[in-house]
Amino acid sequence: MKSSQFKTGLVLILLVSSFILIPVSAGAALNQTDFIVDNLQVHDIPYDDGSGLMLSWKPLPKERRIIEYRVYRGITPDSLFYIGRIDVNVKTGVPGDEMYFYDIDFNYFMDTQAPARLKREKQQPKESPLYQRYPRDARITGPQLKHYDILGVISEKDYYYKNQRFDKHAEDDTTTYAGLKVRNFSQMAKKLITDHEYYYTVLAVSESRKYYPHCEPVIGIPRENAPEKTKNLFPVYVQDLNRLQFEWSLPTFADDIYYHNIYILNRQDIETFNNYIRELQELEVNDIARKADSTLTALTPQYSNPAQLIYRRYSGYPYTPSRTVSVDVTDNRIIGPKVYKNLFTGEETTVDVPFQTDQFEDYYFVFSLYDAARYETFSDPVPAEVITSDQLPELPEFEIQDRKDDKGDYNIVRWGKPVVYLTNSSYLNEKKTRLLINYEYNTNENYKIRSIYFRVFDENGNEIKLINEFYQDLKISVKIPENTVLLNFEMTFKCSNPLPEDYVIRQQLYLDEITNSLLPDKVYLGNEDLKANEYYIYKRNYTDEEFRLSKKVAGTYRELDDNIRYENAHFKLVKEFDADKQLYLVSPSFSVKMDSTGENSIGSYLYRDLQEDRLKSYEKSLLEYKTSLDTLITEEEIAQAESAVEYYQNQIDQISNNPILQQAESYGSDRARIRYLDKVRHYAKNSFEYKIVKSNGKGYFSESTIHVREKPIALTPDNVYVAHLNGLGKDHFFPRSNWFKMQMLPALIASLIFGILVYVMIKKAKQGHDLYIRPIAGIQEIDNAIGRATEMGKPILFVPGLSSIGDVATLAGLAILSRVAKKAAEYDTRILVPVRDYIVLPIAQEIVKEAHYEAGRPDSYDRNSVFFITDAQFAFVAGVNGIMIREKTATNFYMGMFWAEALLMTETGSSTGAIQISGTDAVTQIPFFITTCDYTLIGEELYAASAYLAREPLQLGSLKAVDYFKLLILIFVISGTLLSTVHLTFLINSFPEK
Amino acid sequence: MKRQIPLIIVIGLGFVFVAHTFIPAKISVDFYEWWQTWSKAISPFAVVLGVMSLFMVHSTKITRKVSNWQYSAVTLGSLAITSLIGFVWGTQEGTPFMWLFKNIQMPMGATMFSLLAFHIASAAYKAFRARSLEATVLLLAACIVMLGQVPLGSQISKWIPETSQWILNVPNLAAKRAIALGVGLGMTATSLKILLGIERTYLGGGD
Amino acid sequence: MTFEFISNTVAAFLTLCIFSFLYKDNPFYKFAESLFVGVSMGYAIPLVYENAFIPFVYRPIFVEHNFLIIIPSIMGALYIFRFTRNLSWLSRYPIVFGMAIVGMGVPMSMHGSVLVQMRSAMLPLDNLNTILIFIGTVTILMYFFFSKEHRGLYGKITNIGVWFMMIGFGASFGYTVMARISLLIGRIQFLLDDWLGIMR
Amino acid sequence: MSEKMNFFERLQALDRRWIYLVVLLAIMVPLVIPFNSKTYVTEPSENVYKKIDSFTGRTDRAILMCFSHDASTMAELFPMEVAILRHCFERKIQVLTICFMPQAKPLMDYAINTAKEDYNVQSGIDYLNLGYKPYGLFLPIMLGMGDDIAKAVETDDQGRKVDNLPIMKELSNYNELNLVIDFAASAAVYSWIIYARARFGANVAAGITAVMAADNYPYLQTGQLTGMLSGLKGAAEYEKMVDVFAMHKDEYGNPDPREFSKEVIKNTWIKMSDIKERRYKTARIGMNAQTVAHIMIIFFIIIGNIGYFVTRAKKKVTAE
Repeated sequence: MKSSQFKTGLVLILLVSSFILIPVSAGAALNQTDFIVDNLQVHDIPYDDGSGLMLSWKPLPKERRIIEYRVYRGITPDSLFYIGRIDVNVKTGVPGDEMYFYDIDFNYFMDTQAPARLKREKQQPKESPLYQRYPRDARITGPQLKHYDILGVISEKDYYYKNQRFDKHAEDDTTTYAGLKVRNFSQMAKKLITDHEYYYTVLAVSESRKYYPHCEPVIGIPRENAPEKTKNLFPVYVQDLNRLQFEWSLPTFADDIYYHNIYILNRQDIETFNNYIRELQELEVNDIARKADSTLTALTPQYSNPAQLIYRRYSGYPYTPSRTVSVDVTDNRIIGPKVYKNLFTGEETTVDVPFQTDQFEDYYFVFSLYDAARYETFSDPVPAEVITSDQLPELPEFEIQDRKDDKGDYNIVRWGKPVVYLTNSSYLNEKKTRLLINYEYNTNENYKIRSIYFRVFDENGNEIKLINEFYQDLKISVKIPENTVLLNFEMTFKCSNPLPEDYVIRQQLYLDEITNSLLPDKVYLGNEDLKANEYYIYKRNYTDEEFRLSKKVAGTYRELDDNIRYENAHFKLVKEFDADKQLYLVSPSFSVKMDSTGENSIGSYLYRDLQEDRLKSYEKSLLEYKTSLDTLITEEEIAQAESAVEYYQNQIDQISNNPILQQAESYGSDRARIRYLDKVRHYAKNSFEYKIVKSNGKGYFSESTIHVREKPIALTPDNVYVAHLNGLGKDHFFPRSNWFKMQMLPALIASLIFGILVYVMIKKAKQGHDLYIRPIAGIQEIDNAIGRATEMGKPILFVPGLSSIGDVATLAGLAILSRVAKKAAEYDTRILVPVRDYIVLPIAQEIVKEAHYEAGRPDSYDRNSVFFITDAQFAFVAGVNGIMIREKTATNFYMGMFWAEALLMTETGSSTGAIQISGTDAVTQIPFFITTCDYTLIGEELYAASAYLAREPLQLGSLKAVDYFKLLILIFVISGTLLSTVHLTFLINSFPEK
Repeated sequence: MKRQIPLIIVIGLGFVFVAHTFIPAKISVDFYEWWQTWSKAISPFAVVLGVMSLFMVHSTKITRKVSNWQYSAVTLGSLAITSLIGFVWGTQEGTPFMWLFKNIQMPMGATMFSLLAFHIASAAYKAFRARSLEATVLLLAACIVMLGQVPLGSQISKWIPETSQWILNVPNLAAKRAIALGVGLGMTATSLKILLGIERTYLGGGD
Repeated sequence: MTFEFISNTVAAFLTLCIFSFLYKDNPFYKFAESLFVGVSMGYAIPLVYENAFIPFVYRPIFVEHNFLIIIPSIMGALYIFRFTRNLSWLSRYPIVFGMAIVGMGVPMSMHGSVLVQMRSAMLPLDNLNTILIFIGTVTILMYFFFSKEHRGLYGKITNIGVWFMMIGFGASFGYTVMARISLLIGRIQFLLDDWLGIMR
Repeated sequence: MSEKMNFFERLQALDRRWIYLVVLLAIMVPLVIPFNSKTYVTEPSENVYKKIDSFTGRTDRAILMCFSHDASTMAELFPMEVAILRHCFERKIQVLTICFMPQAKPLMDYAINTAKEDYNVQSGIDYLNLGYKPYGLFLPIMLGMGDDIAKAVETDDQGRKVDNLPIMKELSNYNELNLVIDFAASAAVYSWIIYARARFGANVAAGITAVMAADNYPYLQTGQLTGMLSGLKGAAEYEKMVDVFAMHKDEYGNPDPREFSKEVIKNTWIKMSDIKERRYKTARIGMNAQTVAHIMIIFFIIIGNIGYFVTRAKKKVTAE
């Protein structure tokens, strides 16, 4: 017997291992060269800043069963590092004949997840040039840094406190750096360098993860390109305001855009201008061609730009998107507010251009993007549209507030008055006479909506219905005449703040032929089409030169939660390294805010002495230039020296007179100094001033002034930073951390009440107070069923659920078992208790044994009547079913937690003709119990029954507490419903919505 | 002491969490982040629990040679082999490890519960009885919902899907809301009892 | 015989092993079941190692040198003592640390499962359906109120609740039947299509 | 007892294996011989579709798909996952995926791979697979995403830091990750409701096995659930909506996606044979078998109960 069992076991184990061998042995042998990727090409990406390349190759046919393609890049063809992969669905392969991989922008270079040391790629021969990712080891990766632009992203804490000072002592370089380990960077991102050579290769990996040989490495050189042509420019001339307004579309590649320019062009110059543009394109092509082939000659420009600059905006870094500008015309001239200097060419432009307002049709306008490589791309010239100011959208009042319940990472921008609009409709019946209409509304804190009134008119203007939506559930239903083709809606509000009498929103529903349903038309507030306009929210902090577009939102919005990232990482270029100390070196200087002109940034160093060194070197240069003034002769040189003197004087003043820097240097400890600078920088970065623009997207826009605070903030020791930052704008908003979430107040109150109830009731139960629980109907049935089994002389089956002891239902089931076992012992009827959980087993045994003792029949207790079958769910059921059939049990109890298997047991029990009583809190199983059992304890009844029987204080107390809380719920639900039915919504509104 | 200290941790830390729920301030978020990194570090060890309990159950069966002990050997063997393969060849798409998952674990997992379709059918035939008025109503509602779910229902009469939706949207909604309120309250009570240190079964037995 | 066919055949064989339970409990079924349990658990181990142990324990300590993480990882290791007789109390620490989040559970489930549901139970009664929902909710709540006996008028009211509950359970019943059959359909689709390829 | 059994009693005593055989046939036949049937669309599914569709082309919105089920309920949930992913890829809606169960990881990968076959989409740009995170981190990550997604999840399934991926540019928390869909056979979605929605106001939808569907109606009414796809039927509905609206072609066969309309979907009938790829109609074919099976079950219940009442009446007679 035993040996045969052993054999069976052996066979089974062999069977298992045979499965496992299949995948291992399945790697079929095929000619390896068939798996090399074909036709790998590297292309330059157009319009970019010279850092993007695109790879393309021909995917292998799907019969090759490739699971992924891995891409490698290197500086030389003999060492290439893994940079990314493309997953493929094995079954279908790649549908097209080409697949692409982009190596663009700043993307992953290295972080702590990189391997520690240089590792060859898997399954490669010894001479293979392929390696896994760039390792963390500075000896390997360090020398690579110079082939890329590497941007280190460093958290504030790591940058300030984890750096190691590193002074270079090389002859030509005595710079001081801040050294950081790889672990101090949250990431290093790379960007390819323009005109640098890079090699790429690709390999395929098979379904069974075999790495096939890679293809021959291919060279790629990213080239600097001119910016993308701006698609749209909308110039508008507002006649009565004597103002030009411009709106344009944003570019896709914005990384190296340096200036936005707007030019004015006379109509007769258009042809010259077009020639100029054509020539620019040829020059670009020539530039790139010359880089590849140095023998080519450079083209000399023939044309000059006939258009005249009227506006220039610095784009900032990182790029600050902006879509609109307005330029005033005074006395038929456009005069710029300042001298525009081109930092690359040094050319200075003073804008003073004639603009004859009576001949505006003679003028065309051009928009251009100018990038850091001095390429400029122009839009098509367009004439201005002439309008009057009443065609401009009306700008609502707006205000900024700190959001009340956050950790200090949101400002709220609010504007305007509430809006409501219909979004959809659907017929509720076949005759199409009942219509369900969905609506949306938007409002802000200033106008809390009490009620929305919908007046519905038919096409003839007869009022059909007036609906008072005092509770806004976003849907209304209307009875409409048959064959309705048009419905007019007039919507008004009752708000916490009164609205003007004529504040009415109008909208139509019209019958749409295609969808055959009533569709909402435009929404009008007065004459304004609400959806025609959008709001652009611009913001600027103390470190930005320009306002940047924060969000563009629809015209129906009334507020915006403006997210302000709480943490501001430092972004530093990584060029140098130290192999011995495994350090990557970054600059120790960082900016704190902009100076009072908003043009230069004020910064400091991680190390105090560097700040002093800088001041000293400035003073030295200042002195040098000052003394040189006496010896210089030519006017040009003198002018240059004078401007240098002015510059250095300025810098010295800025540094030594700046209250922030002064304050910082006054700290004795370096740590305190850094902590202070960190705080100021954090404040400067996260304080914003706002303005909003409302526009139709085509140059019809109105721009607000910068938002002004009604009351200036009082200075306290806490906001001393504000004092130091004054001068750039008093109306910056700094989001503050809050201390209580008002929205959670109801939960707090309810939890407190419930907590006290539970505590008190359990205490009471423990003290032995008599807590009343109504008799549960099923308990009566339990006794009857046991009696029946006794009459028939057959055993009772009791399954205490399949769950573990941690389940409340199991505990309840066991409490009932105690009662059943006792009764059974009294009647001297056999009880069978199969158990699935091995921890429940001894507990159940103990309970049954005790029950027999209590009944005075210790002799009749059989230890084997409580037994473990198996812990496998369905096998357990098979076991239980076997018992039912063999023993012909007269009564079956199922009390506790059951899952899908419940049905299998009760079905068998029902077919053997047993009386079945069940109880569970598993909601999905209750229906099956109800239909297959004679009596079922539903959900909480199970707990109640066990508490009733066991009278265990913990259960009893909490049951009572839940009961009283339920009473509270009942009272609130009933009174809340009645109140809201009679339009009193204060109670319902005091409960949370989500 | 062996019980007291853990209990104090639960209660103390638990009340900090209560406070965290109501306080949005930076310090509260920082506390949460600290807890998060720590529980992230604890989490991988929890799998040991499952493996060990499985191992204990089955190894006792094998050593005691209880009936059908061979199947326990199969369980332990497949456990060991699967994880070993995972460590040796990795767990990416295309490894033997994934093959085991896709062709053994996945199909069997899917099949286990599909057995129930057969059992439901036989129960429908043999056990779903309109024993009482309540059970009759239940079965009737069930039949309407079942018909309402399938395309045929709407082809027989448009009232079937509509009635089925009405059952779901009205009486079912009322029933489930009331039951959910009870369950939610029960859940809150259980959490509360743990928080107040009244309920301690999670500490396990022993002193 | 392709690799895919072999794989599918293994899967199909095991599927049939489990279906054989319908005939009666047999060694094939028992074998498949124990294999299932083993593979399921074995599957989790390497995944947890890769996705949790490496990023949350190994890397913070050994690469990022965040040595504070040693404390929770030691705490986690205490789980192992769960199965010892004398030291099992040590395993309470990791459990307790995670358990503390019940502090958040109390107000959050009060908020999400009780208060929000209460609000939606207070909707104005403006048509027959909302009235029915209101009656249903209130009477069922009363049914599960255990401090008053179900007698007389109160008993009749709670009886209304029972009817609502039965219809609700009927809906669950119908859906459950649908779910189980869907699963069977899924398996048969596998057998017929992926394995035998006789479906179109 | 020895009395001769009448027809109904004999019917009742029928060996259950015969019933199993009938079930098998009832499901196999409609699968092998497909026919067209008319799926009607219910409101909860409609709402999921509309919500997702409203993010079309927006870079400051994304949906999160959380896979919380194992292979055992794949038959019901997998078709909906594929349908939703297909909708997103077709309409350029950004998708993030995540799972907290080891068994769900390959299902998630499989769903993405299946849906992306016909689309030129790239991980990290158009969609992002955040991979498997241990269950112990479910709460921490769910809550952490309310502050900062990148910080909470840290890495994606390829081990890349999520921080600097292009798709994350305008996504910081639930304000942008504006819809979470949880696919589960369990109550996992309640955690999203209780924590993510209550604390951060995230929109939550459920793709759920039919077993759990009826229990979720209260959450639908309160709006705690934006929408719900229930079981195979929900999947079939979503497949149809994607075909009718997102995949709509103009008369020349060019893609011409259109807005959702109840009237259109009500009267549109899609022929199974018009959809070539079987992966896009799995659920609808399944619904055919489902129809037959439901009829069969109802028939069984009726027969069984007639038998029950006849026998009971007879017993009463003999007892008297």
